[in-house]
Amino acid sequence: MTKLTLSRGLNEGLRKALENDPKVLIMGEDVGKLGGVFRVTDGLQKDFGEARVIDTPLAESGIVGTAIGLALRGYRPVCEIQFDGFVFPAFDQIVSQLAKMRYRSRGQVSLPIVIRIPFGGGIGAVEHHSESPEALFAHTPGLRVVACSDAADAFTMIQQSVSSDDPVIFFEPKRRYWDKAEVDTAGGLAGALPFDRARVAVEGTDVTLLCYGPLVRTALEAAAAARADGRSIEVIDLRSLSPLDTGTITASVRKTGRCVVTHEAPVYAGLGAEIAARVTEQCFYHLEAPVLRVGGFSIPYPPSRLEDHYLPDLDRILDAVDRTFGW
Amino acid sequence: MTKLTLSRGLNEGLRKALENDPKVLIMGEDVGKLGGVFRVTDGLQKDFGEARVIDTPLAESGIVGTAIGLALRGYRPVCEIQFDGFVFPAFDQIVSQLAKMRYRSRGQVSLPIVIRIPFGGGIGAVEHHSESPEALFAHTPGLRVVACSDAADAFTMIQQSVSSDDPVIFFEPKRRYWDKAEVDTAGGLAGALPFDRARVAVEGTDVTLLCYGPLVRTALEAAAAARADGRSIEVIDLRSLSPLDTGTITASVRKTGRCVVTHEAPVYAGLGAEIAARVTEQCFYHLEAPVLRVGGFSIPYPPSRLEDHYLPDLDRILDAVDRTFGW
Amino acid sequence: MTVEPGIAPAAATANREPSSQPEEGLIQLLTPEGELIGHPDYPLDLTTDDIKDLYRDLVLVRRIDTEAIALQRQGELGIWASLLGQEAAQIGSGRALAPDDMVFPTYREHGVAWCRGIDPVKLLELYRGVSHGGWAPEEHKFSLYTIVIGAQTLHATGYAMGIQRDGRETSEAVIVYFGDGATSQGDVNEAFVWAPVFNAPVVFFCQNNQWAISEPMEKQSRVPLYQRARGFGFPGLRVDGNDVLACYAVTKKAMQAAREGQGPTLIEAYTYRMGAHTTTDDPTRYRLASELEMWKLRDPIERVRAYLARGGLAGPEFFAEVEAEAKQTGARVREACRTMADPPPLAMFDHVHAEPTAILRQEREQYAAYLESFEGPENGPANEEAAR
Amino acid sequence: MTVEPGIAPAAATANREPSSQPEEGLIQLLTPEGELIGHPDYPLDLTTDDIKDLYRDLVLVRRIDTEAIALQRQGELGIWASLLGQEAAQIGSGRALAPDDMVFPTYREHGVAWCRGIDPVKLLELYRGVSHGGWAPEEHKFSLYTIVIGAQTLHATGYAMGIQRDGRETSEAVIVYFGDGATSQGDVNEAFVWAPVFNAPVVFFCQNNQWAISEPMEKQSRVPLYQRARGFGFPGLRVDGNDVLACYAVTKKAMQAAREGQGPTLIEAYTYRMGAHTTTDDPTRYRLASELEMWKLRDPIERVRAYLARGGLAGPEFFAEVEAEAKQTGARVREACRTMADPPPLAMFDHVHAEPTAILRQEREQYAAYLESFEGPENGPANEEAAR
Ligand SMILES: Cc1ncc(C[n+]2csc(CCOP(=O)(O)OP(=O)(O)O)c2C)c(N)n1
Ligand SMILES: Cc1ncc(C[n+]2csc(CCOP(=O)(O)OP(=O)(O)O)c2C)c(N)n1
Ligand SMILES: [Mg+2]
Ligand SMILES: [Mg+2]
Repeated sequence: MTKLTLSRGLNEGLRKALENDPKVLIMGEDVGKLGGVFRVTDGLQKDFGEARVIDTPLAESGIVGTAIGLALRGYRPVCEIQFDGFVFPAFDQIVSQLAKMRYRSRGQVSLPIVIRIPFGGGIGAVEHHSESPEALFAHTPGLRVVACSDAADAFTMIQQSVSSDDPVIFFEPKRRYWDKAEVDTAGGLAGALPFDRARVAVEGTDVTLLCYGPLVRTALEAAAAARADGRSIEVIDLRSLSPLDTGTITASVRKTGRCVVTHEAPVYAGLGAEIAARVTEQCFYHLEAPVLRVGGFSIPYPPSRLEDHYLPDLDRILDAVDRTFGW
Repeated sequence: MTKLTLSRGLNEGLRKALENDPKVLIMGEDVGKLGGVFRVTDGLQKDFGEARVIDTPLAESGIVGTAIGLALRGYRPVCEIQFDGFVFPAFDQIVSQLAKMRYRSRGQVSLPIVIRIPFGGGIGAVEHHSESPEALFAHTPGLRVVACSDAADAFTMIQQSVSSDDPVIFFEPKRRYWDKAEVDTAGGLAGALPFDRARVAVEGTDVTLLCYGPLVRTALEAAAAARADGRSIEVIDLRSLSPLDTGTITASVRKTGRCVVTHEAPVYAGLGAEIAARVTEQCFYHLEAPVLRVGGFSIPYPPSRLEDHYLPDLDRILDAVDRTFGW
Repeated sequence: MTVEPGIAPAAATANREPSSQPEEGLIQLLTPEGELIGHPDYPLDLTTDDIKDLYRDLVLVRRIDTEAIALQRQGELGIWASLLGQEAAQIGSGRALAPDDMVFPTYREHGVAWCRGIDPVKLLELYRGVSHGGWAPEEHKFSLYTIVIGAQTLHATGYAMGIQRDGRETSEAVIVYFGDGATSQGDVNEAFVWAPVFNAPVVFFCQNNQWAISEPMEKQSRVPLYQRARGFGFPGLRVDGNDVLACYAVTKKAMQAAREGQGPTLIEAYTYRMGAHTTTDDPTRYRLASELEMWKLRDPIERVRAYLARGGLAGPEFFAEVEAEAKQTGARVREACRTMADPPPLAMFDHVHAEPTAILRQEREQYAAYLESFEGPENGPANEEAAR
Repeated sequence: MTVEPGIAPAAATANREPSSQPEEGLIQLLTPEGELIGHPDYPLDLTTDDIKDLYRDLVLVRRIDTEAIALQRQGELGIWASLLGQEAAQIGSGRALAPDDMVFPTYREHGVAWCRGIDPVKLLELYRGVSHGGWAPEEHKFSLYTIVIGAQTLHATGYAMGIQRDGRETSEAVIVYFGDGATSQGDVNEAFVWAPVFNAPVVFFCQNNQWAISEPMEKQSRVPLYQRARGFGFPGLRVDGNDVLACYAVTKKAMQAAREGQGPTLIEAYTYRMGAHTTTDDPTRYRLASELEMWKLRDPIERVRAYLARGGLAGPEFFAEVEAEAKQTGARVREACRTMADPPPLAMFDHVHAEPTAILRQEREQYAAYLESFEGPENGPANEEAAR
């Protein structure tokens, strides 16, 4: 076990993937000498060469489009999108090509591509650098959408994503890049939790709190604070946003009878809506209160001096938890 | 009153908009001499000239991007995207520019742009011609998203959209383009239902059926069939998908105690999820059963010979209605 | 160019007779009259038998096309995108490829598909709505049809980068097809950025058929398209797209250059869409009949026929034989289309992911149960396994 | 170019010393040594006073930039994108504009903003996170900063199409700024398609500062960028971007051509990003210090100073005066930044739509109530009205 930052966990995971399979490639803007703006690919070009760690022209559609071509040729590209807000120029290639090629070909074509996207706010950035577009990809059949929340999961989930034969949209909680956790870099993937499974991060009995990515830490803090007040929150890190691990979720809600889901993306038509609708349908007679959602407002991401008001925090989460008890 | 097809209703509405305001422009691929592939802009270039009805290069990002420039100059462009599946190359301009410019400028810039998108399936088309991407836009703050369902609404709603100072994503149910309805082309907009309001299309007492666009006709047929069986369905045509007219919806659900929502888009993370979550939160103690969703499966739009199995139809809707009674 | 106030300059060219005179500098080996003129840079390495084979290809793909249009009229196909007029561009370039070269087509490359050994019936599957494209791309070295304009140019460039990484540059190259309209798309221009930057072994083959549905070339560019490449740092050239020999020679040379590490080439095949954009289109709304008449004089098949007949290189029996084969192929395609079964309903749930997800499995099961709730087993099998 | 198996050709150029020799044909009026050489196509219409004004602009914007970098280091700004080294390109082009011309900037055009009369404090608002850009574009004829690379090139082209529709072509034109990296984006190339097709009065001003964050020019193009335009059917030219006089003259002429209905021009201003990409960047990871040293010899300010001083056109008191003004401006900007208040929380709900929607109103009200549940009124006003 080593203590690594989340960024380093990804770096080590990518290194393993590059070592284990010569078909794995890294591509994106500034991923070479610079090592990416968050240093996730630090040192990889030096060690694996420019043919495998590719600094690309400044064009996201080009990154995903050529990655598709490389995958058709048998490669397994891992594309870095520099920031969440810059995935949109690649949206067409992702939604109409990447997601659909297997289906279009009746299973004759596989596109084992990972699109890494640092997402979310909380770093005091300018516009377009704090978006949470996961619901857009989750609504697109044919993609897998995952989000890691700590260094250990980052290390295993990135490797699992690279080995997946499905395209994976891999969200990285950018404000947690420098958070440290123990990582077993020597351990293999054999015993690891599959990347399409949710994880009960903290067990609890009174209410189920669903979260992913950057808000897992916030949720854990909320659970700790609530415990001090005598309320037992079960925190589930969803990890996989599409498909959703409904088994783990509904088992918890059937037990607790209450559910809050939180994400940074706007609540309106966000992923929390799907979770609330699905949980309600599957746990209708177990629910003591409606599933409540704590997320972004129906506004563009605000200037960073206001982001603390926009982002769900411990207080807003506990406020919603309280409301499920007062329903 | 004149009997017009939905396509013609749009055409007449656009004609009125062009007549009433010299700043209104039409732009898109093949909108000129051809009149658009669905003939919605038929004859408009001939009557208003090539400076106002503009055949553009084949580039959707270019269409929306230059429309933004024209709007900054004081114009009110109405952009045609030829088919739903071809809006994605313009996604970045829509999500990161069109939706955000007013907010970015603290209200100093207005972008009164309408993006018309024929959407949905049922016409036996090849891939990319049957998509329903409305949830992606509804999840994007700063946009208004509407869908018309018949010629009369098409005629008024397109005019209301053109006069709106907000950007509007305007969905047109392509398989209903040739459906006819009575339209009062002489009447003004003064008395018309605002375009952000839902409409109770058929009153009922037992269950609320929410729908929009192409499925309004299907829902009405379902209601008629159910009535024959003694079950009273209230059908609501949502019309505005963002913002949602929650007042009209919750009033109905509080009355009926049951709710089904249907759309062609995949159920997973679709608009129905938002509606279900919101309705459940606001009508928790009125609901006899969870809000059920009838929509597309978690698959890419299938080859057209299978689309009848993919698209919600009368039977699948009534099946869900039945299930809300058996809960 | 001065402009009337309030009128966009585009208006000035809008009612022009589309310029149908191929430019000076257009590479041509066989004139519309069937005269073999040759070109110093493109010595022809084809025997008379080869040319007869090309003639056969041209006639056969035209027949398949005619048949498909008829099938659409009869309701057997949902739509069809005709290649009428573009046979030479497609057969010439398609036959210039080596077996290991990879092809990325649009939705109109039926002639190239033919050269790659794709059964035309497979193409019909797509236009009938039975599949989105069901062949194995690697088996034929022919990717699936791409409908979103321009998207495949990036796939081709990436594939070519893969060839480089495999160390196979001297034996394989890639060709990607697209139209004149496509040159306006961001993706195509991004491919033009990437290919020279990585020196990727890819040939961009643009069939300039003068129209993008109702829009003439002038709505996409005010200079000839082949000139676009130079500004991105790679060569572009224009070939007579109705001259099968020139298309063959030019493509062969460009592919060879790609294989030799000389990077990409843009080929603009100057041709004409003689039919409607697709069977749902009505070109009388936007173009003059006279234009079509003029292009008929440059028909890509007639000139080969004239060349073969005039020189006595082929006799009436040859032409009759080809005609008979065309008829037979047409009949086979028609029959296969008419008897093509719809896929079983539950097949729509297949191949979304490598392994179906739990949610999808559940949706499939629920839908199967739902179907069974109405249908007795006599109503036919609901899934592919049962259908076999 | 032959390539080692398994190694992409890009590798071959990867470790090269970036070519910093401006090309032959580069338009230059004032040498790095401060010698005025003139150019037959670009006669200079500036008086000595004008040149002194340009000098003043250059010094002031550099000072503002230095100040902003310092403010970021002190935690007063979240980030800053320095224009160091690009002052001449921005001031030269910015001062060449007529008052009615419209400007579309990126995030680095602080010098152009200065020319358009935007208070530098407004720029700091954005980088401090107080606003996303709060000036009135039409008032200054200066659009908001655009962060998504290339998006603004289409806005500029559309705006220019609007000028045509207003019948104002002879009095107004548009200029749009972007970087070398931006030329790879689909949007920029689509703008290159649209502008000549509509003959729009727009000038594309590319500041080739040699780097897109860590990526050198060669990752975007293997030929000089100004050549890109020709293939789209409009002229492109390369100017010494560190020569304020050449940038002025070339921009002035291109804008005039646009106004006269001659359509778009691409200007590549060959310059150098002397600082980090932004304050969060670390250029030592990817470029050699020697490169910077070489470019210091071509400093855009030094050459104007040398010209004015050597010819005795300006004396020490002039330079001292400018220096004093710079100091003062710096102090004002620093002070304004430090005292800049955060917006009140509820301001984040403003200006999403022309009129707030019911759902948004409700979210605002709920959040206001939530805030009040913790804060007494002494904790400060929650909305803008109350703040006044
Ligand atoms: C991104 C996108 N936008 C629009 C369309 C609709 N569309 C289909 S074909 C076509 C015209 C294509 O013209 P061109 O590239 O010249 O090819 P051609 O059809 O002439 O072979 C259009 C606009 C599409 N398929 N994809
Ligand atoms: C679409 C998009 N992708 C990525 C980025 C991140 N990014 C910001 S600046 C930059 C480099 C831009 O280089 P260039 O165009 O040369 O302009 P410069 O910064 O050198 O002025 C990148 C990649 C972005 N802002 N937008
Ligand atoms: Mg064409
Ligand atoms: Mg740069």
